[in-house]
Amino acid sequence: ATVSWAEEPHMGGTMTVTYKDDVSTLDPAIGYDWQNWSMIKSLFDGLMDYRPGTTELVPDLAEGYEISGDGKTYTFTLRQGVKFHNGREMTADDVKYSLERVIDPKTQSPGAGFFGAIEGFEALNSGEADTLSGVEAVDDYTVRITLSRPDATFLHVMALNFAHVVPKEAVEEWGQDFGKHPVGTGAYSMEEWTLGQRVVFARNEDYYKEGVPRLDKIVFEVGQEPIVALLRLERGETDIAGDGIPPAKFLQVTKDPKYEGMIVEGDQLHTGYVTMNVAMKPFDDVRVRKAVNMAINKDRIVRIINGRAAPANQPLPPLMPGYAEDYEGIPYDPDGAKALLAEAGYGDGFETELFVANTDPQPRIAQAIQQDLAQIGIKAQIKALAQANVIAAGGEKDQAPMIWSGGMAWIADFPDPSNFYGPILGCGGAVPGGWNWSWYCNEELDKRAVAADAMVDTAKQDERIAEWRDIFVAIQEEAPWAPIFNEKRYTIRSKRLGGPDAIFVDPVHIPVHYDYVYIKEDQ
Amino acid sequence: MVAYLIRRLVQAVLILIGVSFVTFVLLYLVPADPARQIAGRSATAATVESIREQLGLNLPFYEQYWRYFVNLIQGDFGRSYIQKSQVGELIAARLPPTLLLMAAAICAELVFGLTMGVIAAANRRRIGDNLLMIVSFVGVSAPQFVVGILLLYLFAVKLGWFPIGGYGTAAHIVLPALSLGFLGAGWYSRMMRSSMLDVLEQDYVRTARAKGAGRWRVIVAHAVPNALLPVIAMIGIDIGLFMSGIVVVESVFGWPGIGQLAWQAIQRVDIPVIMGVTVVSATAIVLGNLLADLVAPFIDPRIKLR
Amino acid sequence: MAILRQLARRKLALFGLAVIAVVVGAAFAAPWIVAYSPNEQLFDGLTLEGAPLPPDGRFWFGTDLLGRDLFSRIVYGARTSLIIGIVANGAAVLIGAVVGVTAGFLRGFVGAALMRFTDLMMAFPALLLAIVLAAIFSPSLWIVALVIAMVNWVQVARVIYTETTSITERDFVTAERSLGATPPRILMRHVLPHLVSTMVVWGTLGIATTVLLEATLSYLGVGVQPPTPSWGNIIFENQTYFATAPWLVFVPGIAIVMLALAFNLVGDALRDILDPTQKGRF
Amino acid sequence: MTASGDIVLDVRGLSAEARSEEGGKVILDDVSFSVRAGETLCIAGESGSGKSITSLSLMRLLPGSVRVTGGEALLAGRDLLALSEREMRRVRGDEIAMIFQEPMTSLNPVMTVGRQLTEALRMHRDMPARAARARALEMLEAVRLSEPSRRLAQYPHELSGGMRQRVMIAMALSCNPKVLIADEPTTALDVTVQAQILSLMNDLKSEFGTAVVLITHDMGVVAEMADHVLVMNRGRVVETGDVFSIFSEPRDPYTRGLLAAVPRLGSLADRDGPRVRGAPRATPPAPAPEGAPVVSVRDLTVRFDIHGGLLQRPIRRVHAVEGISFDIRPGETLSLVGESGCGKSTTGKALLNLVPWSGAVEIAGHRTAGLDDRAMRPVRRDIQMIFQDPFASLDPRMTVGDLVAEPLVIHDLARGAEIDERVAWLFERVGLEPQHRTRHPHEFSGGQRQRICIARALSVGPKVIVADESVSALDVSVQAQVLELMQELQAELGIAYLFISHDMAVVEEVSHRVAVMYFGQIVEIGPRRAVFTDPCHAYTQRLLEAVPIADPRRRRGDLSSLSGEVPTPIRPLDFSPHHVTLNDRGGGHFAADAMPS
Ligand SMILES: Nc1ncnc2c1ncn2[C@@H]1O[C@H](COP(=O)(O)OP(=O)(O)OP(=O)(O)O)[C@@H](O)[C@H]1O
Ligand SMILES: Nc1ncnc2c1ncn2[C@@H]1O[C@H](COP(=O)(O)OP(=O)(O)OP(=O)(O)O)[C@@H](O)[C@H]1O
Ligand SMILES: [Mg+2]
Ligand SMILES: [Mg+2]
Repeated sequence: ATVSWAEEPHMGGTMTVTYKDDVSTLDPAIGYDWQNWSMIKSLFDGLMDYRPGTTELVPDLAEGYEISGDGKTYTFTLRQGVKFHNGREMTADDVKYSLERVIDPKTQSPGAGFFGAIEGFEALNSGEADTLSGVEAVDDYTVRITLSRPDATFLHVMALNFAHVVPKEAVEEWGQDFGKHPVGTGAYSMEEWTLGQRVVFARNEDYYKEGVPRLDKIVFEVGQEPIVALLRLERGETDIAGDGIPPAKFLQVTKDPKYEGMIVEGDQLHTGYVTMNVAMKPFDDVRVRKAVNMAINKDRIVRIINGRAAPANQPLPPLMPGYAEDYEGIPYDPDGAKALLAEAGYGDGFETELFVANTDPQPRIAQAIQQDLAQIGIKAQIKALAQANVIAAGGEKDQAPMIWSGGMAWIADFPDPSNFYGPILGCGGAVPGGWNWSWYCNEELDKRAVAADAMVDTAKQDERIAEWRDIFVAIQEEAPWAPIFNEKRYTIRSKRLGGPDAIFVDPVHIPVHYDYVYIKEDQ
Repeated sequence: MVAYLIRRLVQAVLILIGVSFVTFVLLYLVPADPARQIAGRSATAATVESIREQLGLNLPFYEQYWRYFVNLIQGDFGRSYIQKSQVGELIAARLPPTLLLMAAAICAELVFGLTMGVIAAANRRRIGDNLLMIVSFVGVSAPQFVVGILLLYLFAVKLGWFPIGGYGTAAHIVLPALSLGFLGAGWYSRMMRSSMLDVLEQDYVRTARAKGAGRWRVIVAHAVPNALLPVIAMIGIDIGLFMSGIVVVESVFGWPGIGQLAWQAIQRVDIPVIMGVTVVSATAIVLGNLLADLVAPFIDPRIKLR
Repeated sequence: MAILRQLARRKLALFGLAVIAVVVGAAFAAPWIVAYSPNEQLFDGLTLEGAPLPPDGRFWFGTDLLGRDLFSRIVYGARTSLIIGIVANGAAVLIGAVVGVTAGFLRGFVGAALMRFTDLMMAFPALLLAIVLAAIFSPSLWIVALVIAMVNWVQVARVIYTETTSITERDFVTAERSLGATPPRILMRHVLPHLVSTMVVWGTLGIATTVLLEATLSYLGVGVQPPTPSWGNIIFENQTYFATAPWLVFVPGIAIVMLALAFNLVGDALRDILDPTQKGRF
Repeated sequence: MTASGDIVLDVRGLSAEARSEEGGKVILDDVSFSVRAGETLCIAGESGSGKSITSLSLMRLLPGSVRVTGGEALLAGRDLLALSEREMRRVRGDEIAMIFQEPMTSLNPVMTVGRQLTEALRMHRDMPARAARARALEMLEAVRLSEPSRRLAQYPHELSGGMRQRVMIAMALSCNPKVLIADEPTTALDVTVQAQILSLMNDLKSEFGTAVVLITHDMGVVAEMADHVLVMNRGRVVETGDVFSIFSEPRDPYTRGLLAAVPRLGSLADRDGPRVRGAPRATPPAPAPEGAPVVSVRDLTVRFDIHGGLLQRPIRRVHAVEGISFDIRPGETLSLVGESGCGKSTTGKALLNLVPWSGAVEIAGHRTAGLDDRAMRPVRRDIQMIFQDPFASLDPRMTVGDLVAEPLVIHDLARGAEIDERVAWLFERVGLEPQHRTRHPHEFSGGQRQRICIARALSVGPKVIVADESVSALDVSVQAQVLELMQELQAELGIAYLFISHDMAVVEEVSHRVAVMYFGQIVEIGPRRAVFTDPCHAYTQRLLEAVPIADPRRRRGDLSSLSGEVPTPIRPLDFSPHHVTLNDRGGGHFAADAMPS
């Protein structure tokens, strides 16, 4: 998709964004929640990025790149004259340093694993080496990255925050506190951070992109309840409610003419699903898993969350390449489910547990699922725990028979189907502490997945996507998950903000693409 | 006096060490692995292991505690697993709003509670007394989140007199402080009333009346100072109640204090932050009690600190 | 019996007793009182857009966000509150009494050690402790009761300890010693009987505290597990809707206040009756 | 001596009623009296007779449950009972003032003496602070308080009981009231202090010309102080008249009984041994001064450590009892007298091993040093104790039958029906109805409770009973009965008593021998007659001199010589006390020459 700029953006002004939770860290190697993700994107840049409002990859700090025929060598040519906020020019050494830093175990980056394809990853990550042999600063403006295996998603990986470029001297100056004193090349630089109250970004005057950013300042106010935030937005005190429209207010707000034109709806790379642990009885039986899929009334669950989602029938969300448009999935059919259960030898049902994060509305959704399961005789006891405890239980082979993913859900790191497989459905994630909570491991599919990701040739992209589609359909036929819905995004913003709708529901910048938002002149 | 103070401080430190130890044990038992949490979903086993090593999580329990303890006495609470900042900094940033809220709540509960108690005692068994005591009973029976939501609904949503939540101006603090102080006001009014009734039966009150002092003079000049004593002792203990209350009230009103910090940390099993908040709260409680004991001799000259 | 008669003479206590009777009655007779199962998510319990229904002739207290009948949930929630109130508080009083009596009667090293431990527990912010405990043992009805007991015994222990020491210093205990009574005999015959009224009073007042703590834990989402209704978790599930569907918050809120109020009123009256020296104290 | 002026207070037909669950109960019935300026009217009567209610009615400070139902009280022509509360407030403390019984609790603990003293002045006289302070100082001098200006800044708890009562008097007189009501002003004080306060009141009365209404149950005080006497019983005035006629020719039988029950110091000066009362059931045995002692005490020392400082180590020490020695023979009553805090009770407790002590104690042949409760059990069959406050020493939750049976069960002396029989017998023996066994202690009067305690002590058949202030809390008539019972039991069972008391008159009546304690040591010990008629030690003399005698013809006149406070027994750790040596004065009478320090 392309984004059309209907009017010439106005420059200047201050935008206020509100959040409930504190901003945790703005270190690109560490920040990994949806709130700091897009903030980091405005402070730092990577070699690759996406065209605003789309999932289309474009070079960013790189002017261009070349991929060798075997798909194992990437040579990036860097843009010249890009300056860090501290005034120093960014060079190839910084790129190398940044990648090494992410992989270095001392950094404790949650993103290190994404770079597993780079040659020398193991050595550095295990602490045996101090440098990353696969990355080479050929000259000041050329970086050559060698992979140990071809990886079609590698350019996406280079667009991740974890691959953003940081200046070594600033990192060393601040040490562990770099995340509180971020220095990058991004459109904005950090101006002020009052813990627990506010973070202020200021325009990077030296930014290399023409006409970006548009605003002089962004003020992030934290500790604001979503309901309060909405009210303040309505009064014109703030511009964006970072946490979105609170569910309790959703119906009211969407109907209220006061909010006319302030709400932008969009899709996101999200699927909410129930995992079934195939390593635990009775979910080792595919018929039981299918029965669960058939038993859940997804429409009703969508109704419970006021229609802020669309029912899902497969792991991939519709926005994701590889989504099987014409796939019907497993339809809602309680009677069929009962029959299947009986066939599997559970005619009288069974007892199990459904783990769920204990923040609203997750326990509610779990209860809806619970009631549906009860209809076919499955008595699922709900375990509503702090999300960290649920994650821990999911990472053990024999702890959690079922988990509702809400609140911890998989929003893709990058818009490629591969990202929906490896950690959460592949054999690699089915290890203690892993994120494959259904412990589903199909060696054959794993092989096909590896093969698909080896198709680096741009010409073969459609073929690759088709292969992925087939893989996910095959998985759904084995039903380790019961996909429930794909959540939609609703951004609410003040009327004085300008810009195409797409940047307000940008698939990678949540809630909005800060760099491209502007304030209308007449305001 | 100095010896007393030193002894009490030593006791306080011992209690705090105990608290930190117990909390450490409890958190050690929490079934969530911090290393895996930090490592994230793409992490390899090696990364997790290395993080575990860096955090000392693979050490035997007592060594982990010893490490924590040694850092603690140097004022180092460690680093948040989630926020990555120094726990000390996080708490320091959150403490002023909480202290402000607590101060406002203490004022509210003392002003309301003590006045109600004195008035009730002065009108013993009459209608005013009964009414006030029913109010105070409701006060001690209403959970803070119910009071909070009710106040929010009435005064912020319906009447719009106060902001719905948040932090900043004086208007913001009114409703949270009332919610936090409502319970205390109930307690204090009951305590003050019974303490007043006790005192009003004392011989010296009769002496004062025999001298010709009027009703209110007797109450204000003679009875209240004496009746305050047991109540003062309560204020120290109150800090403990407040520490529980702020978790709820701050979450109802979105008050950016350590209650919210604690709650977020518990949600994400951010162990250093939970430890830090617990130790800080316990310190506040212990110091509150100590302060109450230290103030007592100024109100009651009979009390000697030994 | 004499106590009941005395209670009946106090208007407020009588009111409290009546509320308790209603709640206990409702808890026992729940299946016969309510028209819907408390956990049944009724298809027509939500509007087509998924909004809950306000109170009307069919749903007396309206429906909740899952389309369940709030009246049924409130009635069944009474069970939760009562069970936790009685079990948790009973356990707390028992633990507290054992610790307090042991420390107060034995004194010496054991007594000092027990009391120092109690001091330590006093220094804990109770709610934080409860939440952490609830996180360790994943919560269920009984675990919540246990957690509350583990937090609440401390106060009882303090009170019983003070009381025990003051009783052992009273003349009649000295008199018994001078008669040659052994310590166990003094404990059983002369100390414990005097503590009974304190325990009864705490047994009652403590229920109020316990009901509130359970509600608070459930309100924070670390209490009784859904779908078992508890007045606290009803509020937890629905609280963000307090402006759009106020009944979902205020009906359970009032229920909690009323029950705690009732136990407080009765407990307070009991204290007046059983322990005239503590009149009107809290 | 009778400086009769005009009538200042004239009370006529005062009646009061107490509200109770059964309706009104008359507690004052037609009480009339009048007082003249410079004159003392004593209201006497036993506990509960309505003395306090009378005075509180006049002050209009009655408790809420009591109200005046009739009568008038004219003060300078105005009826106090008819004044509005506002007017009354102006009268109180100004024209009519009052002193209460409990000096320890009648002053506000958190206000300085100075503020409390000046309060009335500033309220009634509207005096500026400085003038009020000057006047307060003047008053403190008038009540002969040492270092008056320092006292103004002190808090009540820093003063002794006697000093506090002086402050109370100063406070009451500061506005020059026409009438001063003193309700039992000296009952809580030691005899020597009482004597000082009484003589002070007498001086001030003549100095200020105040009319004094002195309420007391102590006929000795009446005889000492009164110009006129009003005897009350059950809310009614039974007799009134001038002090001499009341004492010499009481008309009302109640007054006569009251006076007969009052022990009069010196009435046994011509005899050995205790007074023989009533009609003993058995023949009184000759007191057996010979024979092996049942109790033998040598160098008994009791010290309590006061802890403090950083490590809660002992920092100071209370020298409660310092090296005392005495014997008690079977059937003998040894009295231990002395003022508050001199170590009497502690001595008694040490005998029963209820406090840690050092020295040597032998009870009926058992050495008790270092025995724990278990090892003491057989000894406790031989020695028993009766406490001052019978109510406090009875477990309020048990029936009195069970209480009396306790020792039988503990020592396994009886089982089953036997217990019941023994209890019934014991009840009868101490003069209680056996069928009252199922009642609880609160259903008995003070005298009856003391009988229960005696029955309980008797049940193990002890050889010695320690009676600690056992009759001090009782009315004289009841006191007489209990003493009689004790003597009877002694005669019958040969029990020896260690009789602890501060009341010299009672001690004179009951003792074979007397030991006088001062400051933790015995300063004089000997046969009763010798000690009372020939007191050798200065302290004994002073003690005897201070006792008011229930005979207005034997007034002592000026008692101001009896000044001085009892020193504190709290000493530094390294303090080693000086033990007095007792010199033989012949006939088993020993006395020290010096004062213990
Ligand atoms: N507050 C009260 N309510 C009801 N009855 C009372 C109250 N105070 C005293 N009485 C009753 O009034 C009567 C007289 O009591 P009062 O205190 O005047 O006796 P007293 O002569 O001063 O005795 P004592 O020597 O013990 O002080 C007693 O029978 C007592 O029970
Ligand atoms: N347990 C104790 N600890 C410390 N000091 C004590 C203790 N018991 C008694 N004393 C002190 O010992 C001294 C003697 O007390 P004791 O009770 O024997 O006096 P007493 O002669 O019986 O006086 P009273 O007539 O007031 O009863 C007093 O100064 C008292 O304060
Ligand atoms: Mg009296
Ligand atoms: Mg004594």
